[in-house]
Amino acid sequence: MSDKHSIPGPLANEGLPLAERGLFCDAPPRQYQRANKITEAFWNWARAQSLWILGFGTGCGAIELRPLMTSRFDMYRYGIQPRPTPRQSSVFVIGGYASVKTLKRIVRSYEQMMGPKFVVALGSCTINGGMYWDSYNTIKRIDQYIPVDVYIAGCMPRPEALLAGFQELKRIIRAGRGEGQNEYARKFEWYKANQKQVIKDWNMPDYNW
Amino acid sequence: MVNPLYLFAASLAAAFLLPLVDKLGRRASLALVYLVGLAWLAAAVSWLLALVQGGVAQDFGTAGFMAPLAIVLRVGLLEAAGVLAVAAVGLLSAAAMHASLRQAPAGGAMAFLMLLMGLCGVILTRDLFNLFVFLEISAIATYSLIGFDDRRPALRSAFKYMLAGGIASALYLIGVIYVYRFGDTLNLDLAIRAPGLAGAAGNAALFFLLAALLVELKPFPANGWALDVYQTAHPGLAAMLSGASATALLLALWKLLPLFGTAHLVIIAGSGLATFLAGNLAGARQRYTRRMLGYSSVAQIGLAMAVLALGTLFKLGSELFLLAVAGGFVLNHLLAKTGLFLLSAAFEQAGLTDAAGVDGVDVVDTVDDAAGASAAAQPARRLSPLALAVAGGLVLALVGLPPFPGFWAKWQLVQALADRSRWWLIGLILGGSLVEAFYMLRWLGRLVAARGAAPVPTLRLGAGLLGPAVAAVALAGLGVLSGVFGLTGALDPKAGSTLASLAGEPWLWAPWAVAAVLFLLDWLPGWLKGLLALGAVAAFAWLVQDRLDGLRQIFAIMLLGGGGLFIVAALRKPGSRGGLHPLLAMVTLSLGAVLLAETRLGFFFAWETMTLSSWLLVRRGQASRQPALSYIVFGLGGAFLLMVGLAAGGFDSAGAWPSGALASWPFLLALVGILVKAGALGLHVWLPGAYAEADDESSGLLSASLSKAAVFGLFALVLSRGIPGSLSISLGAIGGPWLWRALGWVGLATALAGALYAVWQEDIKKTLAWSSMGQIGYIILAFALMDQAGWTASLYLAFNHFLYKSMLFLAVAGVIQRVGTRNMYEMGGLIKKMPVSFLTVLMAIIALSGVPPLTGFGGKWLLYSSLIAKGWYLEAAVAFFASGVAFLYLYRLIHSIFLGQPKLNQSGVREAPLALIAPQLLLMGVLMALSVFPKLLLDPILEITSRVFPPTLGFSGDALVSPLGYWNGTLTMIVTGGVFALCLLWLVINLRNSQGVRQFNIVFAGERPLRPETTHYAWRFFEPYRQAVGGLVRSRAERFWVLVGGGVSAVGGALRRLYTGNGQTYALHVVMYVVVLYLVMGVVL
Amino acid sequence: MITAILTRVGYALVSLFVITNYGLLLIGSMARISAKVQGRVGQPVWQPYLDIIKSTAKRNSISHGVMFYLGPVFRLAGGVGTYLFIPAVFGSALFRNFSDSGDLLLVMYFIFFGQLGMALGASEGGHPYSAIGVSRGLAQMTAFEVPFALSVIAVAIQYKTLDITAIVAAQQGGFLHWTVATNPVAVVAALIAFLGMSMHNPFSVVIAPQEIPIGPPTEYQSNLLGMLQTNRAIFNGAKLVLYMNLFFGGATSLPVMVIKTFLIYFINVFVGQAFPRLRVDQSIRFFLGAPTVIGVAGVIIALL
Amino acid sequence: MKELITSLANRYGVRDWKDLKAGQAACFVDSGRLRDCLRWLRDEAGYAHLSFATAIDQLERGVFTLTYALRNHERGHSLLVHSEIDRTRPVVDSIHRLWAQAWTYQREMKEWYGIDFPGSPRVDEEFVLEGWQGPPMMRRDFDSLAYSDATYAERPGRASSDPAEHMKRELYPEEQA
Amino acid sequence: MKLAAILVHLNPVAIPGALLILIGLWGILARQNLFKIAVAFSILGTGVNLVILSVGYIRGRTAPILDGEAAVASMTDPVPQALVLTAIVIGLAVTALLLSYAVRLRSGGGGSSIEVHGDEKW
Repeated sequence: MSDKHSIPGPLANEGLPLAERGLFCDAPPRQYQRANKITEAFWNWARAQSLWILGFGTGCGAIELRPLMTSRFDMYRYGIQPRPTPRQSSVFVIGGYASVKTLKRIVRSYEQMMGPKFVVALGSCTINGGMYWDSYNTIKRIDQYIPVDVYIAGCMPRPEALLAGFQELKRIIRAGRGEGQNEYARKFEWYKANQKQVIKDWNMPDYNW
Repeated sequence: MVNPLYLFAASLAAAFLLPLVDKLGRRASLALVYLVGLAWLAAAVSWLLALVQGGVAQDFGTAGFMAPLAIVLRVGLLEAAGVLAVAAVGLLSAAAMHASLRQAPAGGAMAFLMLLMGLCGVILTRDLFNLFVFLEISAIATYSLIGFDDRRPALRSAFKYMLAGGIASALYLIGVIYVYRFGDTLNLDLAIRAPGLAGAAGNAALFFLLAALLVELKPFPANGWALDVYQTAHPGLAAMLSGASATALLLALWKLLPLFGTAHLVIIAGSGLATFLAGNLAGARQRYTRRMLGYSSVAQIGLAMAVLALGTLFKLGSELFLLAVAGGFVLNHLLAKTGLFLLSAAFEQAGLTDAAGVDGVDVVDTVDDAAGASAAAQPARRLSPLALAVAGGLVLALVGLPPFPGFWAKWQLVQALADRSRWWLIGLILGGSLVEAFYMLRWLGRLVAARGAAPVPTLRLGAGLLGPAVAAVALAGLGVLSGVFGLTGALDPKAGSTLASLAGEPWLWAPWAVAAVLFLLDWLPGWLKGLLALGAVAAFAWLVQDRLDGLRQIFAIMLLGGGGLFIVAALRKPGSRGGLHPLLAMVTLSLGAVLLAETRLGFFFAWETMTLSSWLLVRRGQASRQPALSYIVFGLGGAFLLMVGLAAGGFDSAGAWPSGALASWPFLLALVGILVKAGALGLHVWLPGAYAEADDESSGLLSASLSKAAVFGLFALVLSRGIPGSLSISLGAIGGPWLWRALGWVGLATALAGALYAVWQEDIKKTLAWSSMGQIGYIILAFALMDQAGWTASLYLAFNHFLYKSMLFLAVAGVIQRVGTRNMYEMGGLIKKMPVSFLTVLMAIIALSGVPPLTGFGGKWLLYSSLIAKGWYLEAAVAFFASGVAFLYLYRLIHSIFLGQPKLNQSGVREAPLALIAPQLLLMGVLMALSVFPKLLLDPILEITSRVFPPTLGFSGDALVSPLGYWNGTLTMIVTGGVFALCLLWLVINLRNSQGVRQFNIVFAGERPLRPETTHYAWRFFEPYRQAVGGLVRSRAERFWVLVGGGVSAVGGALRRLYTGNGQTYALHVVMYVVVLYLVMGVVL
Repeated sequence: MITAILTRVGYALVSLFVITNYGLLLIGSMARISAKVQGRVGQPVWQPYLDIIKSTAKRNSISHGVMFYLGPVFRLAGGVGTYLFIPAVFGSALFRNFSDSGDLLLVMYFIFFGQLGMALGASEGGHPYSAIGVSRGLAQMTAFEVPFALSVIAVAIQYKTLDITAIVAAQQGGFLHWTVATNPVAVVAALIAFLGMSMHNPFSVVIAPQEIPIGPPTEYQSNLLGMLQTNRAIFNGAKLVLYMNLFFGGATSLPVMVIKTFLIYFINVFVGQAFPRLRVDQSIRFFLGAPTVIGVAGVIIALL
Repeated sequence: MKELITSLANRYGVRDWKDLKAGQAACFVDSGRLRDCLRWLRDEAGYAHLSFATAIDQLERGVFTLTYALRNHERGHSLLVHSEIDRTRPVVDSIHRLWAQAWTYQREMKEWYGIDFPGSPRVDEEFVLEGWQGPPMMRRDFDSLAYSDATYAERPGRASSDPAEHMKRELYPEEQA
Repeated sequence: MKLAAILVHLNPVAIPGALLILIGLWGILARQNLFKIAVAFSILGTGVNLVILSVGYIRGRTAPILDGEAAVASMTDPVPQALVLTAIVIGLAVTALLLSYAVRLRSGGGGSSIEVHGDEKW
């Protein structure tokens, strides 16, 4: 990966009051080296076979995730399973429209995941706003704020579409193209600026470790 | 010898001259009073010297005639001592009343002279009617003195006194005239031999005489007037009444004693005992100092009366013995009470009302209004150390603690009564003493102002302290003399050998000597005192090392070593830390003394010393008033039980437990007495408060070391002195196995309850306190197994408990010092600020919970192995449950303090001071060494236990082998270490790009934490657990003891309702008392 | 001397390797069996391997401090140590492990080593759910230890020893010599305790994914999590081997061990699939109730 | 019911009584007498329960209509009390002392419509929005689309179509042709 | 007949003495007025003195005055009489004190009833 030192020094965390700055880590995100080719390929294969979804239903689309766990669709057979904490999850499923309020939580949770991490965006709303195209409170495209690996269109997409999307994600990972984390770190300032443009009460550190 | 008549003449002359001398100024007339007092004193001293040097008692006739033609005065040893006491007290009282006497009319001084003379006359005369005259002289003098400075309440009291006194004198007159009628003489010595007094009529006549004397001695319930007088009269006069007057009257009773028959003696004894009990019970409810002292006074006189009569009734011993015991009590009472009344006079002069003042010299109304009161009232002024020492000495003497004369007297009395199996009498006397100890020590506890808070001005007592100080010094001197030479030694060195003494055990005095020296040096800086104390402990240890056999060596490490550690820990704060170092040294050395004691008296002496000194240490804590009180009351209660047990036998070679008696109840009592100190369930209610409220280093000493003294007590109880030599603890004689099984269950219940209580504490020190209790429970359980494995487990557990509880208390002391709170939920995340303390606590809790590979597992292994091998299966299961519960509080302890979220206001916290860290490091090293090489500790223990019991445990290579299994501590350590290293290596290899984060970088359901307080899960940590098993422990013991306390208090409250304050009621009491006595005498006859 | 030591270490490593793989496969197959119960296909049997590789292959990680780091180390060392203190296969030098370090008591207490360390590590994470999970876990632990201890005591009474090898030796000679045949009551108590020990339903409130997202390991990730997953396999194996040794006649060969432990574990899964979760105070009361009585009965039977 | 209407009218000048359906009625009161009227209804007329309170933006008339829904549980009757305030001066008495829960509704109205209730607890804190800096968004003169366009990035290439036309095209392509 | 014999044997000095003692006691216990109590004490004292005298009284003998004629054998016992003198003196002192205290108590504002002078109790 290129320009490792594009974001130098500790973050300013200006959104936090002075007294609270010591409570949060102020290190910027980094781009991480990939291992050698064979190892990385092996690892990517394992990563693709063990997709742990962050159990955070950000929008109405989350309801379409539930059938996946049932015996009819049974996502476990693909090595996909829900996980209750971002620390242990590798896939973040954005479940449809994201209001500004939710976006803040999305950013925070995304940043708290350990890399490599992948984002699957669900439904039209995440692509271009969908039916919330004129809402005063809903963002219109999620990839302005976090990197997205796979979009699944629909309003809402059916579980079958979700499964297809996950298969697509697996292909991407196996191909070594699931580099959203490094992408985020590389374009960190851009993402952060976009986030801060819509999230007006920024009361968290610039990067949530 | 000087003829006492001259002194009477001089007194009278001085009294008549006073109005004339008074023209020269009141100062002159007072000088005259002092002069006469000094004359009496000098005469008494000269008589005493003459008599001690081999003189014989001498009679002095009046007007050149001897009896029966004239009144005879006799000067014997007792009389001389009595006059000495009266004169001395008189002088001190006069000094205390000086200011008042100067202002009042000259009659006051005259009355004082007459009182002095009257009392001396009471002591000296051998004529019954003359006795009446002197009684009346002193009574009238007292009446007028009570009212001399025109205190209105005193006037009222004087009037009541006159009613009672008047009736008594009428009784006496009737009695004396009929004695004359039937015995044909008024001379005492002739009357004793008079045949006419032997019959029924003579009995009746003597009864009147006796009744009058008894009424003057203030028996229950005919003593309301006396209490009012004590409360209202000038304290100096009260001292005179309580000290001198009571002594004189007791001597008069002593003189008349040969006149009386069995029925009279029964009356005296019964009345005395009733007074003792009732006085103390009612005293427990007093809120006015002097009224409380009055009740105590009345009770003490009752006890002395009872002892006099009982001695003759039950033939407790030679006359000298009786003299010694009763004399010990009287002397003790005389000096202590005089001192205390004079002290209260000093308080009054310093401007305190009787009811409040120095941190509330008033006494709280009930036992349990504890915390509120102590927290609310910050003391306005506090006593100077000297005043405190004097007050302490006086109260401790009064309560009968070592080294004061009362202690020795009580010991002798209980011994004598036990020899004659008068157990119920012992019960009554010790019960009453305990109640008295309760309220007197409560009073003393209130005098001690809490330390720490803003400095408060010292109360100036000035010259007023002189009298009390003299009394205290005299008490201490006499006490030490009695201790060294036996009780009578003070009076007659030749007789000393007949009574028990500490002559052969000088080491037992070490705590006192060192404490005295260090207290004198208390002005030195703290570090110097600490070093001195440490030096004293080290020197002591070095000097006595070859007196310690195997068992005692192990305990010496725990007790003396622990003491040394905590003395080092006391260096943690700068400044003088007044009183801390002497007390720490004293406690430590008293623990050493417990180990060294060779006789039962010595053991009990050391035990009481330990109880007393540790109480002082507890009381030094900030909010410790109530906990310290319950500590000392339970401590003394336990000590009394122990005393009864020891009185029956056991301990020293002189009296091993009577065969088969191990299960008999004296042994049981001694056992219970020791269990109190160990904090066994049901007897533990003092424990959490005392451990929690003492200074932090003191708590550690109490928990880590002092509790081991109780464990040692257990061992000492069943082993006779000198384990290696006389290991012939006749195991055959050990009572039925049920006893040990029951003891085992007590230990088990203690372990379980201690652990469960600890789970729900918020206060870190309370957690540790309950934990201590639980751990001692295991030790008791293992001890009760009574086999080699069990004892090995017990000793091993004891040593380990010493190790890790020391570590915990040291670390926690540092935490509390840095953080400034004891509530665990107010801490958190201190691991980064106090890493060494964390490490200490970590190792300690791993050891405590018994998780391998640290040394604690050895204890668990030994415990379960021995339990199962013995066949105590259910016990093993419950023990397993209890030690599982220990995980709960241990985890909570370390989590709430060191892990989790640091608090914002604790960002400046630093590592604990070196004085705390250094001992922790040392202990950690020892812990590690013992973990890797368990043999280091187990070898000596096995060596001891296999000498007592047939060995079942033994080492095979590095493995300890029991009949059931084996344990190789070294290999365990190696395997664990290897595996741990392997895992760590794996982690280090595979962990990439690790980013250290801060406390709020946690996943919080998409949110961020707002405050550490709301993020740190610590408050009511195990609430679900309480819901599930909280029913197992519902403070039943506390409720029981509150009930007992409440019951005693209620009885006292009911008794004192008799004293309505109406003089006529009091007069009625007197009349009824006499009537009842007469009926009782009829029944006995 | 040196060779003897090296041989033992080598044997232990082999033994460890076997139990790790076995444990992982056991977890994987049990998950698949559960899926069948629910009418699903279920994850592949080798899914646990993939998960561990994935966790180990994470590119970054975070740490809350030294103890946080050491938590999984303690946990894994606890699992490995527990296994190494148990003789896995009777009469086999290869699977004897370090069972000469101590007897049954050592094993029972060493179980706590990892739990305590993990609890401390999780605590340093500063997450309230970690502490809540630990508090629940410890509370439940005190309760299920009681029937377990009772059944162990019953075993000790029956065989008059606490030496695991000796206990297994005493059970040799056919099914009728197994503890489960000679004292079934005690075994019932022990198996109920095992349900609690495994934190399967209905005693899974410690990790309660819905309420306190997976409890203690909430903050753990990357290789730290990988170690916890590995430990799960080893630790499970260790406990199963212990149960097999105490109650089911031990094993004289590896296949026997595999079959027996599989069947014992299956009981767990069976119950876990059939019951909902209990609240922590409910489960504590449960364990101190009927199972304890059963355990006492087991002791009494052993005494008869 | 008659008495209620009369006394409301007499006491507080309540007018426009309308029975909406069985058990529900509406009426109108001047904003200045609103609070006294509500208190009387609560204490004297048995309308002890405040079901909800909300506002309606009457942009055309230049007023906010406030609506308080009260319920009398004894008689099973609900009453909608309407009142009007000037849009340019949107201030009205707080009733949180009558019904403690009213502060929530008032905070909501403050955020959404900008109607102020002096003295109401936490009335100025944000309610459902975080960091909202625009005008009160439920006012009808607030242009949501313009705000959205100005604030949120859009993916290029988005086109709108009339759903009816679109579906017609999709389903019956031959008709189009 | 018998009664008469008993009456004859009764000591004519002791009987009134005993009666006075009882009256005195009754006065002390039952009268509330401080001064009356003092008077009751006097009565009690007188009774006691009579009792003392009665012990020395021997029927038919003379006063114990050695004036040369009366033999010692025909005298009553002089000792009780001597004692009585002392007792009277002491009684006087006590009575005087009682009265003076009663005066001081009453003048202090407490009144003459003993019941109001009972603040110290329990």
